[in-house]
Amino acid sequence: MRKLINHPDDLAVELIDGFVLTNSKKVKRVARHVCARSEAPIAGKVGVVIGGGAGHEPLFLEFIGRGMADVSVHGQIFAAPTPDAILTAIQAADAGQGVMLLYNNYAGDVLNFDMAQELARMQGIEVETVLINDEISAFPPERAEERRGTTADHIVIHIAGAAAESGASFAEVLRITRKAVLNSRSLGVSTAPCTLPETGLGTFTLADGRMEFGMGLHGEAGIRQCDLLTADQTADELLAAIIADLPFRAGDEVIALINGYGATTRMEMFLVMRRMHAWLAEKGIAIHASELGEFCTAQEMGGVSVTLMRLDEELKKFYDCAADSPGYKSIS
Amino acid sequence: MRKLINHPDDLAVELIDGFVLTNSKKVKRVARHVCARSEAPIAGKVGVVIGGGAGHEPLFLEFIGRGMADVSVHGQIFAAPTPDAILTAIQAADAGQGVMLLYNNYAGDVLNFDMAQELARMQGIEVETVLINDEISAFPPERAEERRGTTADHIVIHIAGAAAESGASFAEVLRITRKAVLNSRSLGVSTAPCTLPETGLGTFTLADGRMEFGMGLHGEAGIRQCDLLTADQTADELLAAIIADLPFRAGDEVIALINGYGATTRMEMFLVMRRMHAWLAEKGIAIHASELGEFCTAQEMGGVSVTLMRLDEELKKFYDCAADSPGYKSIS
Amino acid sequence: MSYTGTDFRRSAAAITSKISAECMHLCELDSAVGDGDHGTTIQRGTKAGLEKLQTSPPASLSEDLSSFSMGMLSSMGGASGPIYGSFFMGMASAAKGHESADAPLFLAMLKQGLAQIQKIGKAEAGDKTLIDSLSPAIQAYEAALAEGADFATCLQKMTAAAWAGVEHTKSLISKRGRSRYAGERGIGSPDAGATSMAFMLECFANTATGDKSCAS
Amino acid sequence: MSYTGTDFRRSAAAITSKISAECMHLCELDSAVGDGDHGTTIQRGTKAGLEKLQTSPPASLSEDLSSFSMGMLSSMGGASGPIYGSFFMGMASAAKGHESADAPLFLAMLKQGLAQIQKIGKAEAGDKTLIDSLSPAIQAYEAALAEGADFATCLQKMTAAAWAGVEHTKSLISKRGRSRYAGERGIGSPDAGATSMAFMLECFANTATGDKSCAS
Ligand SMILES: Nc1ncnc2c1ncn2[C@@H]1O[C@H](COP(=O)(O)OP(=O)(O)O)[C@@H](O)[C@H]1O
Ligand SMILES: Nc1ncnc2c1ncn2[C@@H]1O[C@H](COP(=O)(O)OP(=O)(O)O)[C@@H](O)[C@H]1O
Ligand SMILES: [Mg+2]
Ligand SMILES: [Mg+2]
Ligand SMILES: [Mg+2]
Ligand SMILES: [Mg+2]
Repeated sequence: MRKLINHPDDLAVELIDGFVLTNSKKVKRVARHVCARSEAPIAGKVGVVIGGGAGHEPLFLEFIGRGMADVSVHGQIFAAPTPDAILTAIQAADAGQGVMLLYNNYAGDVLNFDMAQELARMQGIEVETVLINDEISAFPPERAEERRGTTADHIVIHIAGAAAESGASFAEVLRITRKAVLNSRSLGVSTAPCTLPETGLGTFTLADGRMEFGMGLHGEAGIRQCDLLTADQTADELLAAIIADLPFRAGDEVIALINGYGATTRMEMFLVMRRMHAWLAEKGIAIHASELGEFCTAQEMGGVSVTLMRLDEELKKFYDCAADSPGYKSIS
Repeated sequence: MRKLINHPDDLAVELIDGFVLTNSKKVKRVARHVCARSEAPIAGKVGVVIGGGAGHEPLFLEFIGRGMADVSVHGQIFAAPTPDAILTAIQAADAGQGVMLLYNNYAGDVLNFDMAQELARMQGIEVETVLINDEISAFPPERAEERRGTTADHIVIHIAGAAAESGASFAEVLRITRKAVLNSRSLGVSTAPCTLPETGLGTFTLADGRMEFGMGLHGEAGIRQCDLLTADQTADELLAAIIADLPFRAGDEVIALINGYGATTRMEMFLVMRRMHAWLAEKGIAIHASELGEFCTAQEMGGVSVTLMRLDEELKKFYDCAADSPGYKSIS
Repeated sequence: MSYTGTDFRRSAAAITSKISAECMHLCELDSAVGDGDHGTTIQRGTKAGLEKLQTSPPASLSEDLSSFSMGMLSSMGGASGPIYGSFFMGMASAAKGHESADAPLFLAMLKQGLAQIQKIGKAEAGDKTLIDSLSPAIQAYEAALAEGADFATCLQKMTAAAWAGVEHTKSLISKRGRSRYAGERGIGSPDAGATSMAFMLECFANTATGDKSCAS
Repeated sequence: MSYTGTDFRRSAAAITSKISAECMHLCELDSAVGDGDHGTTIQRGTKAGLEKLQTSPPASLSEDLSSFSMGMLSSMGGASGPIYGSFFMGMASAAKGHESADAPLFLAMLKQGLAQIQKIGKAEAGDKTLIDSLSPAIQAYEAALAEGADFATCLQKMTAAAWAGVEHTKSLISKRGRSRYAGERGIGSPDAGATSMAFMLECFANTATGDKSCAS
């Protein structure tokens, strides 16, 4: 293995230690696996809890702050957090206005979050769940509720956080967040595998010069392997699939996002972004904002994903609000 | 190779295309290899030009904006920009208050920037150079002026940009920037090599499970290879060398920075940061701010570097100013 | 012969050391089609469960099963945390009010464990999950009991059937968890969770019958 | 025999195609101790220089050398851009006012090229740079000329000495550019820039003497 770690058992906790030390002015540690923005719970505001397995940093750990989530809860690398930790997170976000659980649709996460939601409700906390399921490759549109959540995460979280920050009611925050999810589509391609830090095992094998479309964030099998395409060809394939899926149409206004999975250079991301702009212009789809970076990683996996979110006036208003989290800042 | 590119000859220009499209609200293209913040040149303000070879993104390309540089100029991957492009950059930054050239101390950069500086002076533009040379491994303190610039870059640029933004005179901006450089020290370790996108050639070889201290950002040979250490041991080695070099002492106040070189996970960076905090606390060195991320990459090289910058009241004041560039944002 | 709280504490210790010994093997199985962490996850869970037992005062069989379940639930996460937590919680609830389990009660405990797994996880036999070792194991146990076999024999039949179930998972296409995306590519590899479940059942059988070979 | 502007245009074409053919080889040499881009850098430079010549009207030898230099300077970057730009600029300034170069003038041009390289780059012979092929090449040329050799012979001696210089760089420890950090680890590899310089000088010689073998 090529990773700088200490004892494998301590990874998740030590990484959160480091995160809190790095951002001590703006975040606090609530429990071993739970962090919150310093002010949480915030009186009069709907609480937003995000979380999932660790190892995808900055997702979810670092997306707490103004215009983002209140609390993040993490499991071990690639393993959903436990119900007791999630319950602690819900309590830390709860200011009596309702708490939204916002996370990616994976079996393990749903099992653990649902248990915690039950426990919290038994304590009288109002809790509802919104699942993120933007990844299009694994299931056709008719089975969208089975789809996984991936790289739309931080913009969905931002819109949810901005809506909550605006003082919107629990029902409103849930509605707006669901709308953000429903209008998001993502697809990615992997060019290099990653290793699990606990064991040093690779999550999958992929020969040099090959690529796989639809590879999951934990090495879940994708839908198509082929020889490495150019940046332009890659953008073409990803965009064609995404645009057809919603479908996005001429006249739509979108956020155009390129995410790097870990070992991808920003150079590569900029090349894909360049082509995406030409593509969307040709289709008559307007770009409200472009985002490029590592928002959701799978350790040092190589490759990129493309995410489009279609905006209406309401989503645009919340998207344009400021965000100030360690992992995502937006200055309006 | 495992990279998403188009034609190798077009890499540098296409990556700048993508950068400008991504950030069209805040930056503009001045020439093929030259970008500027939209408002440049800014009346009454000292101009700051940064630049170097491409392939280290976000450095330097993305460090233009409020509280950062005015103009960035780039060469091909790992190759210093050409004198004519640098001259164009100087002109784009010049508001008649003087232009500072701020870049890393590499032979190729110095040769090209010096030529451009001559040409600009012949045109009557007041230009001075400040070289960044924070990397301690290659030369002993007595030969500090031969040292390379590495991962102190973005904080030096930020302090320079904030000083310029404050309306300081040319002489003041130069003095403050030089002070920031003189108080910065960095050392890194590589855990995995990278490939040059034009040729697919590796820049160096490093067996799985080995690490090399002092490896350069372009694969320049380091000072010591050994078996992979733990995150804590790695932090210990890096910090011991850095602290002894300035030397940093009890009572000093510093910026504590961890930079990832490309394929490094944030998990690893957080582990090193965690140890750094313990170390500095033990030495009685106060941390004014912690920074963690990929600021200066070497394609998909694995590994981290540690940078410390010692602050006085003046440096602290400028460091604490807001920064709003695509590659580095700081919200005060 | 009956299965007491003390027996369960011995089972828990045996399970924990067996799982630790097989940790990398289970990770490799999970890595073929999933994310490669089943071994470390279940190791963390069994260690936490055992620690919970070791730090709590002597208690009933049901209370001990419940403590072990809580230890797993609050340490594992992932898909297998709630699944295994539910399994032991189901066993605990069937054991409630009993000092120890005889062969029929142990069957009821296993069935209740399976029921809890299915209640939370919604998987069916054939979905390539740990149900595909647990369910045939229970059936074999029940058939042996119906034929009048003694407790020890029931447990032996259970273990053999669990391993046959593991073998059978090689031919299945996953319908649950991360491995479902592999589709037909998963054929040929046994399910990681089915394998860890077979190790657990084997340890139950061995400690119940006094065989220490599992506590290696 | 004399070396004219037309000859230089032929040399430039020959250099450009030779460098293109050797591009990966030069990258590999640079990659051993530097950053692996010398081939692509010098290829970019020679192509740009040649294009500059091809798109400018017929001009004097000096003007053409100067155009080629500017093409390199404004396209290469890196350490070698200013170095090679200076080399051709030095040659241009020595050729100024002459229709063509005879053997002594060509020597003066080479010397002026070397002087410009040293003025800007500050390297000495033995620092493991392109000076270590250029400088012995000039000495060999000068020695041949002093012995009364004709232009063609001087050029042949120059080329042979350049390659001997390349060979000699294998034993040197770099003191300049990125390769200096390799220290003793660089021993055994020839310097990339010395190699590209030898190719250039060889192409000069071949085109001057009418040998087309370099323009492959
Ligand atoms: N719905 C389910 N019902 C029963 N068992 C399941 C279910 N989903 C997953 N499993 C079991 O969990 C195992 C994977 O566990 P683990 O690797 O620890 O979790 P994760 O999939 O979150 O990484 C699978 O091999 C399978 O046996
Ligand atoms: N100061 C110098 N004087 C002469 N030649 C030099 C000097 N520095 C570097 N070189 C030459 O430049 C070559 C490297 O060129 P190149 O790889 O294109 O640039 P970079 O080092 O910027 O990547 C070296 O092999 C060496 O021959
Ligand atoms: Mg997992
Ligand atoms: Mg270079
Ligand atoms: Mg798993
Ligand atoms: Mg080079």
